[in-house]
Amino acid sequence: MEFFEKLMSIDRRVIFFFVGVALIVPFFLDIGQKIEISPEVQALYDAFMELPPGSKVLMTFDYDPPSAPELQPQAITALRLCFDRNLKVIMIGLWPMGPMQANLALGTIFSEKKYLDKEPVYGVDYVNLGYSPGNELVIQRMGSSIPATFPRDFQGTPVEEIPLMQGIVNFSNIDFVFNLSAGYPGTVEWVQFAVDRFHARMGAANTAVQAPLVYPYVHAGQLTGLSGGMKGAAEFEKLTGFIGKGTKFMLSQSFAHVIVILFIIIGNTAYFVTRGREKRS
Amino acid sequence: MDSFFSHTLAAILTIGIISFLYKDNPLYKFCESLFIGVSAGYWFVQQYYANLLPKLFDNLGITRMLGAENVPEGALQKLFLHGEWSEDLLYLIAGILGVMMLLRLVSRIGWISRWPMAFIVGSISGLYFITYFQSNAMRQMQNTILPLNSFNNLVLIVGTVTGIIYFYFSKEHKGLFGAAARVGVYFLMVTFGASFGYTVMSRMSLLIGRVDFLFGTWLGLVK
Amino acid sequence: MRRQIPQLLTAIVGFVYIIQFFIPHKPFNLFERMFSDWFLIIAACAIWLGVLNLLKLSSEKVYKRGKDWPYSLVSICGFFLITIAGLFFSGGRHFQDPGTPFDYVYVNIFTPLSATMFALLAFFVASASYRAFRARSKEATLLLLAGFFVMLGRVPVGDLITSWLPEGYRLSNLTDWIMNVPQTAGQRAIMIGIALGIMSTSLRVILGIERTITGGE
Amino acid sequence: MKTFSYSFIFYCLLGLILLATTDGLAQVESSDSLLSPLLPPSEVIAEDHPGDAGGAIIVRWKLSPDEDKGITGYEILRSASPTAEFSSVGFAATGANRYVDANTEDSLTYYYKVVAIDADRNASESEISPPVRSSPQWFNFHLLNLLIIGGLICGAVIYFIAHAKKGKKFFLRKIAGLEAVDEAIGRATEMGRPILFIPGILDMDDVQTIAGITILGRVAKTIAQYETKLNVPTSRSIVMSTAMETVKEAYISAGRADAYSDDFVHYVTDEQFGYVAAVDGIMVREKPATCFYIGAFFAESLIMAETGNSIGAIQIAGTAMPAQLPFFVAACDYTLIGEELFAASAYLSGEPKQLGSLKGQDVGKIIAMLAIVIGALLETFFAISGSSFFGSLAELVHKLFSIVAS
Repeated sequence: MEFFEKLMSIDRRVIFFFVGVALIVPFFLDIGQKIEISPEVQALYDAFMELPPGSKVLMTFDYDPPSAPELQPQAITALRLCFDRNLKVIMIGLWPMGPMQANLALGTIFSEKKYLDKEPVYGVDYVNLGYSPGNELVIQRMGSSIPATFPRDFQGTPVEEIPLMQGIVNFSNIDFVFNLSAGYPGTVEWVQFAVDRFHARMGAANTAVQAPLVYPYVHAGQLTGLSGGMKGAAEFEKLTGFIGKGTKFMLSQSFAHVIVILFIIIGNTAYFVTRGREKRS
Repeated sequence: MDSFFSHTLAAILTIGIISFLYKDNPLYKFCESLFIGVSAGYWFVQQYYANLLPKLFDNLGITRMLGAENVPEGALQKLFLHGEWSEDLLYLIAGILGVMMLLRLVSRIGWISRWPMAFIVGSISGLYFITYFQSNAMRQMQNTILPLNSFNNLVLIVGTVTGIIYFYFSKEHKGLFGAAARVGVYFLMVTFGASFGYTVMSRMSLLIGRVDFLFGTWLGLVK
Repeated sequence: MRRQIPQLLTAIVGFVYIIQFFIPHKPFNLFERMFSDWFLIIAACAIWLGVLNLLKLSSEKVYKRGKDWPYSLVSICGFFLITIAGLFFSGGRHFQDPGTPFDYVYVNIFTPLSATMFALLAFFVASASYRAFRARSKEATLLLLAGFFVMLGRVPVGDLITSWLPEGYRLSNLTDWIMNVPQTAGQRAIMIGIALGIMSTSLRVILGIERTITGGE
Repeated sequence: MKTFSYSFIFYCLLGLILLATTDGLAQVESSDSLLSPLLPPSEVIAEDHPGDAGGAIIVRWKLSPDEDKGITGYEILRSASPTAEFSSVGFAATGANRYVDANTEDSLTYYYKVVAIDADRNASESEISPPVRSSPQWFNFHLLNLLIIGGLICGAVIYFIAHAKKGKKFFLRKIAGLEAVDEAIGRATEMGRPILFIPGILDMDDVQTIAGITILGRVAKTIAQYETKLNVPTSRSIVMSTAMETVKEAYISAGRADAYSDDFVHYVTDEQFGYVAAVDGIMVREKPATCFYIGAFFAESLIMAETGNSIGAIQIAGTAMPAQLPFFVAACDYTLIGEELFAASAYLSGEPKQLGSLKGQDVGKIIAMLAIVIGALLETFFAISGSSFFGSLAELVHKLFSIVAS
């Protein structure tokens, strides 16, 4: 009986403990969770798979470290997919921290055994053109000239000296755009400018908060595929057959979410039981 | 080895902050004080390089006067060397206001720091007056003028109008008016509940990032 | 004089900023554009005041051996560490480039501290919802229901529970509806109220009726 | 139909190649337009952009009749003379019949051409527009409605302020959070614990901070009457200076200049989370009996409010940040929601003039509600009856509240 009263004024540290456990445990679980693939993520994966080897993929990193748990796994999956299929990757960022995230993703991939022997070559297989300020205006400028918008790469090398950039003028030389977005500027702007105006083919990965705003573009055919939040990351990983952090992260997030919901239910149960008792007495 | 050292440093700081959840402790106090000092310094340096130097010194031409050749001529050079008026000269006003602000340090004439404050408060009042009226009031009103031909529109209009009634100050919330205000409160509560629930998930992912740093990047337990 | 001039300044500047909005002609069009720069310059000067205040209070504590004084020493050292690194050893304007000492402190000290502090929210969101989402009254119940459904509707579990319902009537659809209709209505009422509140506050300040800040009663 | 146009394009291209190989001189651009299956846009008119500071010209045109035959947009070309070379200034999407060229010199004359382009990069040029110059104006007539409605609200505020000056009393409903201020200060005094006041994390260039500091001034006046310690950590230097002046003034006007100390207000750091870390530290160590969070807040709102809750402080919050209101409502005892924050300093001052302005604010609310209700009813009548009378009235109301960007 006293149990419920205690529950009512439970020490917040108990809640903290459970949230922590719910977040940490999935990191060490190796359960083959059944992940259903949504059509949007399938479409995104198919878009990558349809590209013939040697195609040029523009990856835009429009997010910063706070959104990294949701988007980094997707960046890694997409990069790995590109390298495995011998697609050429051009990375840029409309957010100042974006290109740093790109380098971090590359670091993660290249530390794998598989790539230690055959590391993709910078400037030939991939290039990081860095950040350019100006939000959607950057996309607009890229529509007329990518080399003029990004005259130098991340390290300051002029693009004319980069083999991969030879022959790239604007979006017509890009076979696929993959946008990783956590807000503004992001997928909405890329659709409005790169897709609607310059007819690029594009897919996107978004944070869970952003994704609902972008879904209409998928249905209208402006976006070829969309992967939203950690769940999208997990699906994407499952499709590529490489189970990375996205799957673990998604489990963590779902567990924590369920814990919060459970606590709300417990709190209300305790409240009604104690109040019922007060009324009777 | 070097990266292990940096990661360990970052990990200790991470654990220090998290330990606050249990209770206040020396490690947290250390992290907190370090954070205060480092971040104050960070912004101090930032303010200098991002604002003071380019916006004031470069625009006026002070950097060039001090011998920086690679900076283009500023407003003062244009005025005194070429006799040209330049809009950038207006930055001088900002410079003067900034110095007035610093005069607080001299207690005898500290009162002069009220001038830049008055300037800021005045301009903000003017600017916000108009921008909020335009984008908050007018736009939201316009968006709410909808035909009552669907349930959703009806809910939107009733919610907005009763919500405004809740904020009404000069009439007692009694009778029919009070009932409408109460409906307004219900709408506000739904609004708060919904936006709260909506953000829970994104807050979780922040922590996942830190957990990943501790167990993955630092300890290497999670691949 | 000391009191009237600031008040007058507030009134004039405030009025100019209101009318410049309607007058696109020179020189009025310059004001709005310049203001943000001006403010940033004043703020960049003023940060000296803040920093000196921080250093003064901290060093007083160290000097007087006040409670927890060693921690104040940590603050002072931290401040000088990054400031000296940034101003003198990080290549001037390129102080933020990767590999500079300033960047090292930023990446390995500043970022983990800031990210972790931010991440504490995950815990606090949980404890706050435990207390707040309780059906104590009609209002609280609405808060609870809206929050609960939106939370459930945003995870796969939500649609799993309601998968027996026809498509378009599942929890995620309810979530969308709550967000798009009643939530939007409430937000609009709040926003219109805020606009009116700001207009009235601004007028009071410009007209000199509200003088708490500009001084003098 | 489709096969026909494809074969047409095919033969055109074939002809082009033949032409190029036989002649060797064919220029791709001219033959492009020569062979273009597209009809050009027509009636191109360029005008000065009204209500601006000069430097912009609006170009309008009649859409190409081939609009639905795969036109992907219109390229806008400009030149300083009808005979000189035209260069591109911008691009407008399909269906658009206007473009603002915001990059003109007021002293120059310009000519415009609009080119329809389809997905195969076929292009078709319009006639050249008549000459045009941009110029600045002294009043932006697009904002006339804003001036009228804004003037109405201002007028109401000023009218009621003047009315109040003459001694007229208004009824004002209670705001729970403000009723609690005195009690909260009293409680801190009884418990012998300090009062913590957080004026938000934005600088003085936000009205919420200004509102926060004015409330601080009022609260400090009450605190000055007790022997209670006030602690105001700030995250901005200008806020620190302003808060110091304000608190000092409050103590002086309460006749307690002796009790004032410059240490009440202090700067911590500009960094959002560094500031939060410090505030949390102050909370658990000094255990304030009352916490005020009044100003502009972001994600830190909940971190502070939850910590404050854990030490059992009475918490009064106020913000106009819609995204943070839910967290304050959840974790604090009282929350001033949006407009209530801005009304608070007037309430606390108790001065008739200030209270009069609140009455004026309410007139703004009546305008808003009337506009919404009347507008919605007109729209509904129009939707039901289809009568053009209601239609035009509804449009009028819409227009009255519409904001034209350009």
